[in-house]
Amino acid sequence: MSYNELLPLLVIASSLLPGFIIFILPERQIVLRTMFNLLGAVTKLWLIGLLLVGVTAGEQYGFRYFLAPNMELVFKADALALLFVSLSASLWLLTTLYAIGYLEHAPHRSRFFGFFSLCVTATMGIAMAGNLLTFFIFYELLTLATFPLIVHRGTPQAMRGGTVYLAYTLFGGALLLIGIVWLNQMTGQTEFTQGGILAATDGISRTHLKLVFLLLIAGVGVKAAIVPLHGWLPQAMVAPAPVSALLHAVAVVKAGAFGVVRIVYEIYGIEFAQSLGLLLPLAVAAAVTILWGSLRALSQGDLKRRLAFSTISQVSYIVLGVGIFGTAGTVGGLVHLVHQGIMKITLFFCAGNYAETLGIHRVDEMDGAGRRMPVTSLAFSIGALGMMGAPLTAGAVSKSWLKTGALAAQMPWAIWVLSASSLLNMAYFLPILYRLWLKPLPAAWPHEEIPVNGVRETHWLLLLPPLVTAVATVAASTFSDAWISPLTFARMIMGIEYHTPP
Amino acid sequence: MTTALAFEALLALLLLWSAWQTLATPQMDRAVIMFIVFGLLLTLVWSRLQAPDIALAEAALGAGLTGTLLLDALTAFRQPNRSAKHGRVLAAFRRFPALLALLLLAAALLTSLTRLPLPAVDLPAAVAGQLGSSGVSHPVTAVLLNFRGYDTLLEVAVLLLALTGILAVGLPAERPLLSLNQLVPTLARSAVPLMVLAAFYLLWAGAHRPGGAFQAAAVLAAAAVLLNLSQLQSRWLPTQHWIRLVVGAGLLLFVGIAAALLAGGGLLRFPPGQAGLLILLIESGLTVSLAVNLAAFYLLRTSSSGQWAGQEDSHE
Amino acid sequence: MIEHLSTPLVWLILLPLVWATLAFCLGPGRGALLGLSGLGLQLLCAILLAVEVAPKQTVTHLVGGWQEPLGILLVADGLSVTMLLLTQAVSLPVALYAYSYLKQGQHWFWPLTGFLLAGINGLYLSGDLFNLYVTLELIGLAAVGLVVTGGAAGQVTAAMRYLLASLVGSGGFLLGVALLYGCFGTVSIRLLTSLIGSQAPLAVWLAAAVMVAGLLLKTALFPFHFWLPPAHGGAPAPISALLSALVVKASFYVLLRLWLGPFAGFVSPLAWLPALLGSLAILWGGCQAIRAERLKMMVAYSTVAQLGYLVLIFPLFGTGSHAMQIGLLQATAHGLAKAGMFLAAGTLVKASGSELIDGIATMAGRLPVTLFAFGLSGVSLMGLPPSGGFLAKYMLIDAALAVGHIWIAVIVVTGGLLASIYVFRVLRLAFLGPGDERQVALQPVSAVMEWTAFMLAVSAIVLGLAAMPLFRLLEGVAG
Amino acid sequence: MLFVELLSNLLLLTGGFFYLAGTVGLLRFPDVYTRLHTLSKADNLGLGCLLAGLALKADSLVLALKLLAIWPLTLIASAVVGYAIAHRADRLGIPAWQREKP
Amino acid sequence: MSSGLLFAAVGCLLLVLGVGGVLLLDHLVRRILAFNLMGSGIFLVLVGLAQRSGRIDPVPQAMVLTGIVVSVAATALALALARRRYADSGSTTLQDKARREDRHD
Repeated sequence: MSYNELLPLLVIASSLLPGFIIFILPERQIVLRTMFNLLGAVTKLWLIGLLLVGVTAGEQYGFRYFLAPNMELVFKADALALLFVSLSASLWLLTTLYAIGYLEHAPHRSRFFGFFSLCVTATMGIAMAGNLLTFFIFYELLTLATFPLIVHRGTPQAMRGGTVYLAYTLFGGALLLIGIVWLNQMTGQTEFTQGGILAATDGISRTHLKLVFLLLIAGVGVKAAIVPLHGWLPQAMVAPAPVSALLHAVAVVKAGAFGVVRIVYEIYGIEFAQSLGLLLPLAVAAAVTILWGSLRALSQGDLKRRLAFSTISQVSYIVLGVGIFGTAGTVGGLVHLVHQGIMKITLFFCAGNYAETLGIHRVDEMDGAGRRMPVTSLAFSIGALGMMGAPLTAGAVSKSWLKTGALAAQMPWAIWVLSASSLLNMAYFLPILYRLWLKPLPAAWPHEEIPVNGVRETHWLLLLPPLVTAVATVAASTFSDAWISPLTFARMIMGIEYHTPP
Repeated sequence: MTTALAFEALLALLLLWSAWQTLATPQMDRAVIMFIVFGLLLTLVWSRLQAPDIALAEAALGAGLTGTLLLDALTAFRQPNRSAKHGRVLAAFRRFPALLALLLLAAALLTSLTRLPLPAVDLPAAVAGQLGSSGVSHPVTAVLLNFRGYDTLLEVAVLLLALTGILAVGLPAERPLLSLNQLVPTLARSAVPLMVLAAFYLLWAGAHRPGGAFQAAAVLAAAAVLLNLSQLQSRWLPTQHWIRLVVGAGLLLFVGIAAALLAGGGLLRFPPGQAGLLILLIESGLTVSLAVNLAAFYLLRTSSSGQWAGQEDSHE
Repeated sequence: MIEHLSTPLVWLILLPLVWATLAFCLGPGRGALLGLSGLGLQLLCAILLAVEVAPKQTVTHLVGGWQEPLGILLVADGLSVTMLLLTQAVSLPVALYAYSYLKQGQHWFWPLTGFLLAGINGLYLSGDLFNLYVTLELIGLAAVGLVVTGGAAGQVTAAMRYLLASLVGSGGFLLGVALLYGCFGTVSIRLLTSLIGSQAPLAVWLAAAVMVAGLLLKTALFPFHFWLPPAHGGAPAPISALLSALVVKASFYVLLRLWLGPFAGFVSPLAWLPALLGSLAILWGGCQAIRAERLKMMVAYSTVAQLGYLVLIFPLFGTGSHAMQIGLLQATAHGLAKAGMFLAAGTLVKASGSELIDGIATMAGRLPVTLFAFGLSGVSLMGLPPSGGFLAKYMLIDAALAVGHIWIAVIVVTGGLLASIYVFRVLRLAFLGPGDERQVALQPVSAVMEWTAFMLAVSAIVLGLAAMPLFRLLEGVAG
Repeated sequence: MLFVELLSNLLLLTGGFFYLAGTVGLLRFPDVYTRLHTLSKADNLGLGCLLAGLALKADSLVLALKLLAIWPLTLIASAVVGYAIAHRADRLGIPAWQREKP
Repeated sequence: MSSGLLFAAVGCLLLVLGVGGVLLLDHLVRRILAFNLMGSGIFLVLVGLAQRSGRIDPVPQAMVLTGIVVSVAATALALALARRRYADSGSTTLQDKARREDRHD
């Protein structure tokens, strides 16, 4: 096995092995467990660094293995995969740190971190999947690995959330499976290829192709929470904050959105999809989701629930970017894949901090929290501003690219949708910011878990991750032209894969 | 010729009548008696079909031993003989769809008999052709112990397995003692030696005429049952432990010879010279162990002292 | 001479016979060490046989040195070797489990299991219809004996019902043998296959009908499944595992052999019939498993459903797909997963002292290895990746769509979703929080019981990643 | 030889007659005791005649002796069985049939 | 019609009668009897068909010998189960209580 074959496998193994070890470790072995966790996360980042260097230099990384005749497991670490992989791996490190602090005294931590590692493994597999079969395998693995995390607390609400999640995702998985097999029937292969695999084939019924597209998008759309397949996401917010971070930023919804990208670009091919007339309905579905999520977020009193609906809306920016025909729109979508992750994880980290430190769960309990927890609140504000698309934040970059793309594709309504969404975002985030900073301190906090403690407002492990991601939110905009920025990378993907650098 | 056919037709009708009575007669004990009658009639049928080996086995095993087991089981059911729901015995047959399916099956089977193709393979000729190298001169024994000896090996295992199953089920140890008179022991005293003699005759005869290990074992088992009924058994009946050893030894002997013959090129591949001797050896072993096995179907329970025979020698 | 003596094929039959008989002589509850070492040797024999068969496609052995039609031919090809490997690979860990589970009892597990395995191995190697009948009876009686091993009244009733069904099933089979012998004068499968053409006389049709019906009854395919749930759900856990993982597969194997061998010429237009029954089995079994209150009953109904998948391949024969491989993969995956699940369920029942799903599952969190075993088995049963069950179901959908049998694909997917409902019904309870304060003391269970179940479940998963050898082994088998 | 042939046939016919009589008795006699009577008397005599008749027709002396050996065995068995059944019937309190009954 | 074919036909009828009895009757001993009838029917078909031309065929005869022994073994086991069932529940059938019990799930 050559080095170039081994590297993608090592990326997967770097979270799989720690996961197995953590399962076996007894509950009380905290130090050892933390060590394995961090070792895995750091190793993974290092391996991804090697991959990044290689891919930029034009190296090919891939691995193939026959599961059965005509069933091939294919990994390939192309630029698109690396975009997702690096996002997930970096956020995994931060989330692990956060979770160590967050769950310091909670039970069942072995189980939690074990499944957490499995989730990340599944995400790596999804990102590096070289064909639909491999994608599906890890997609279902992700479902299995997230379920124990969602029901982790074991409360009736958690159970309900978990059940709803399973019902949606398993059903979506079934649709995806049928779509994949059907497509495989018609084309003989489902390998992700630049420009798609369908344009070259002829003699295939266009109606069948459209049906398959519907099945595939419905399958991945469940995880991407496209309306009306979004019902599980608000239910799942009962999970602990690190899990929410995982669901909303690191793995699950991202896997769905990433699937949309792969299917549209590398299975159907953007031009072929356009010629089939599939892109417009996709864009419309995304637009409806964007508006619906924002509108529903307005009326949510629970902070995490509001954030959940915000996610529904924001993830569909990515889908919208895919649905907009043209490279600029795609760049907007891809870069939002990263930006939304960074911003949303900031918000969930902060929401977790409020809940953990002061017992705040609802928006109307947040009065004056900015003065009690200034660092957290600052990070929260940056994240929220980013969501609104305020200048100097990552959100602004994605939105401007999306709008450019929409203009180029002559879809002015998309611009209106984006603007309306920004307004709605303001409408549900600005009141929170107002409460945080301008309302007076309440007499007592709902449930103050960590009393005021010198300089630190809460455990440092809870504080560091949101701070880092908040800084990243700003940096992603400020240094958007730097060689290492997500935007540069997204443009590079366009360059490598489509030979048309925007 | 017509006399023979008329006799056979009468036999067929009687056979069907006794079978129907077995299922339809209201009293259970009567049903079992009818079944024994059926078995005896069947013995005649086998003779008509020139299958004396089967006739012997049917009389000894099918009608004799099975009948004994059935009657014995009936005595265990301390229930009014006539089932309260007797009306349902026949009513059951009126369950229309099932009845229809059965009638269709019968019709199809009978129709199919009228248009059978001629067999493409002439197996009797093949048996006759190889009989000389089988080690025995009676074709049925040759098939049973040599050509298809592997079936017989597994069949012996089935018998041993059934015994194991019965032990696993466990049976109530106590049984109402039949108030038998002194004549039965007298009968047993005179009959049992004769039966043993007959058994050995059957075993020895099996090589060249009807008879063989199974028939011999059945006769021996019947002798054991008779001994038990005459209540002479307490002095000679071995413990379950010994029963198991003897029964197991027979199968082990068979398997052992079969495996040893592997050295000569195949499972149960008798060397032409010693085939007759080896078959006689196997049959002798089987006669004893099968007899104990068959008798144990009936006897084991009474030899136990615990609540369930199956758990009997747990305290050994 | 040594070369003849070491024929693994023959020893696969003789070994269990010998140790079963010895265990029988030793008495109740004894013979475990004999059995375990015998099973180890059997596994070795099965592997040796696989190595021998792989390049040659078939290995035969003339019993008694007589050619067909006079003698009985033992045949090992890819199909039988796969089933033999599965049988030995499942029975060894199950026996280890049983050794721990049944330790104190006065039972006849060892001899009964030995005879069962002799019957199963004999069946997979047999090339002769009447010999198959004898092995079927051996299997049936041994299985019935095993069902009553627990000794409870419910098990006796279940065993009685099982016995009657089994006897009627083998009766149907024997009737078919009688008709075929009457028509062709031989019971050799190989000769019959060449003699029966596509124009079968009525008697041959009838023979096929009664044999298939009898075998379906023994395989417990819907609507002949009535005897299975009480028997499999009521028996002690290791025995349920043997019955569900291995015994029902044996009669299915015979069905497959006949369908593709002697009857191939004329039954293929009727292939939709078993497939239809299989579909109903998947739906009905799934629904009943969801409704079950007792854990092992749920697992037993899951077997009813999973058996349905096996017959779904029948319409796919001769369509150029890997129908045979799919069926065997499903049989293997189900065998491993179901054995693992029954063993895990048995551990949970023993540990919690309750048979009800609600009573058990809250305990499950305290036995993580067993819970994982249950979950991983469930993954394969649901057909989720990466598992043997997934591979089989994916290929089944693929093959079905290739010939336009969309309904098969729909049934397979629906069956997977039903399975996920009943599997997660158990799994989710394991996560119930401390709100449910039923701190009942856990009965101690041995590590062997936990880890054997785990190993079986893991192998069901690993099968999904390492199935290529299986496909290669089956390449030469007609299908 | 003719005489032996004649005797044999006569014996067979006589045996057949006694069997027939026994069967009629079994069907027509009123209770268990009297029926036993026909079975153990008429049928045994019939059997004896039949066996003797067949023995005369036998090819070899051994076969003839074997045939004749059947008779004493049957006699013993039917005596014991007849007695056992009657004994059991008596124990069960089944009354013997009386001619005086209307 | 040869005697072989005649008794094969009788065997068919016995078989159907037996199967009906096993499936439709209640009393366990009766069902065991019916199973034996079924077996005898099959044996008659086996030998009768093979010998329908009047020639003796030792192979099916040997098979029937094997079959009879297997039947006896099965009957003995079945009777043991029936007796155990009676001892446990006082019932000589599988129905009534048993059926309700199984419907539970």
